[in-house]
Amino acid sequence: MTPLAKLLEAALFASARPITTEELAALSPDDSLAALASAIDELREHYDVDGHGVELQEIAGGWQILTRAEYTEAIERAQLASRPQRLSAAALETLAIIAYRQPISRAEIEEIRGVGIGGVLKSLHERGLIDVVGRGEGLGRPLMYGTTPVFLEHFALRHLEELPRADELAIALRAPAQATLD
Amino acid sequence: MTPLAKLLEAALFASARPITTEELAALSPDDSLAALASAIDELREHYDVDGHGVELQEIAGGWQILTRAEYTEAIERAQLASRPQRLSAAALETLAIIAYRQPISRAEIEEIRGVGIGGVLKSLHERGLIDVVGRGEGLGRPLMYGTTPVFLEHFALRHLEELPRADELAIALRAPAQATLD
Amino acid sequence: MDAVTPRGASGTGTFAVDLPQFSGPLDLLLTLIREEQVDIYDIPIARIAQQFVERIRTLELNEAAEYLEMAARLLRIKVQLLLPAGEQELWEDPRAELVRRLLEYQQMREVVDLLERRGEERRSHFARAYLPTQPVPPQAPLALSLVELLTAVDRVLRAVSRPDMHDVVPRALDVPGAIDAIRAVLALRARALLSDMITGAREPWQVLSMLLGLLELAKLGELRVQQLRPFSNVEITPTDRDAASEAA
Repeated sequence: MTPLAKLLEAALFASARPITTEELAALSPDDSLAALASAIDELREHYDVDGHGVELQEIAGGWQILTRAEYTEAIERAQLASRPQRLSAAALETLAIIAYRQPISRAEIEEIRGVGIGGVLKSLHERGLIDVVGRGEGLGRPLMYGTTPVFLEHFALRHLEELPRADELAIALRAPAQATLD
Repeated sequence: MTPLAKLLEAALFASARPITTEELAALSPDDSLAALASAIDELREHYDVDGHGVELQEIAGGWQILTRAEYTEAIERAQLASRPQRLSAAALETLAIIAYRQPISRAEIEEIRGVGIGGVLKSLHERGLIDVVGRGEGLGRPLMYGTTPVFLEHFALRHLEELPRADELAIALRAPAQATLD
Repeated sequence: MDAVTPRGASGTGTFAVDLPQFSGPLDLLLTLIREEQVDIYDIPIARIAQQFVERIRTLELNEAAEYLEMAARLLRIKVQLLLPAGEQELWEDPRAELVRRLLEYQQMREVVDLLERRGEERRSHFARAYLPTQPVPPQAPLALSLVELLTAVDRVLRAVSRPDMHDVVPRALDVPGAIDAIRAVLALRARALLSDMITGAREPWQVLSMLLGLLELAKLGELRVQQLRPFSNVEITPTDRDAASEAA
């Protein structure tokens, strides 16, 4: 491996979270972005071609080394690491709405889900999946919520645009006027 | 690499602590201890010979993958050299409330902001901008927060009274619940 | 087998815990529509409403206000559909709003499925767990100006100065201030409307202060308050002081 690829590997191994391309570039300011990109490619290919227990994934605007899925069961059985808990259905529904409508207020989310979401919002906030991104214009200037980089990490998304656009979903929402029955 | 070496790599990567040889054996009970020992050797040699940013070390009776010492300095330097960070809107609002209302408890800040602020408080504290300045009188004697000398330094202020509009804003920021109906 | 399908469990409340929980009234409604295999754009509302009510009773969801509210909504739509349509041109299907919400909810559920898949995929990979303790975590310098801090104060103040929808914020009433304002208006005009008096009042406490001020002045005999018809605007006329004392 080239020295730059080795440096990247060391830095990525030292972090539990994805490292952004900018942060990787700061590791070796003398190298060009093109050199960085090719070192990233080199490392990824090395893991894939050479056959490693880990792989390089592009997540949340950066890069992260993760174990390959085929070893997860054996590692968990040997109790060397355990998977994080799944999110509840309520948490996922709330996240889905926030991801697509951000910035969005609590009242608007409740309107779509048809239930109160105080507790869910609090726990999503505590887990760092969402954050207050501003205040709305309406009555009482409600807090507006948006997703965070941790959200992208949790679902291994490179960026929000990786989610299908609303009109690409199978059940594209019709404009309200068309939805009325005649 | 052999399948067993790949499995070991994944397990060592995912574990928070060094793994003993017995624990590694539990990963793949069908393999002999001899096979395990040779897989460990294989992994170590792969890292050394192939040139990697990490190495396999025997520590405290177990095995662990660690980044090579020669890269630690570059990694730390890169974190230092990263560009100036900005505070999030949530952090700014919290800092503003503390600056003008100190000493103030977490509950009081949350009441004013209408949202939990655990994470924000922690990051302001880590930044050295705020600190615990005492305990309040109320239920459970809550921790009271105030700004630090670092905060003053940052704005090149000699003392808190030099904050613009200090008296006016301190009064304006009283929690609404304290206004009473007569 | 019967115990896992909600239908088979109806009438046996003890099985409720074994049933799939619904994440809300829209979830339950959507499930019913799927089970009944009816068109979402043409919901047989009477049948679905009955199913809905039955189901919340079986599942012991009748504690949850959201489900009861939806049940009430369905019954109201059912009633609206039974009423003669009247002007055909102006008639809007009372189900339209419900259909819109269901579609919106269904679209969101599609995203949930996607997130669930992605989350499950991510859960099958482990990140690096061992993190060397760094002596002092070096931090990037902080970019923060005094202007930013003051702007943040502004944002907080704007937020707290208006009562939140969900909180009852006690506020001092300013009756003397309102009385002064009313006297000032009546000094210039022979007749005023309540709506004129409260146009400047942006918040409930200001309207309340104005009302109390009016009642107070009426009690003192300084003005007369009249409402000609129910719900019509309230007229305020100053009483001629001399006339008032003559009458007294």
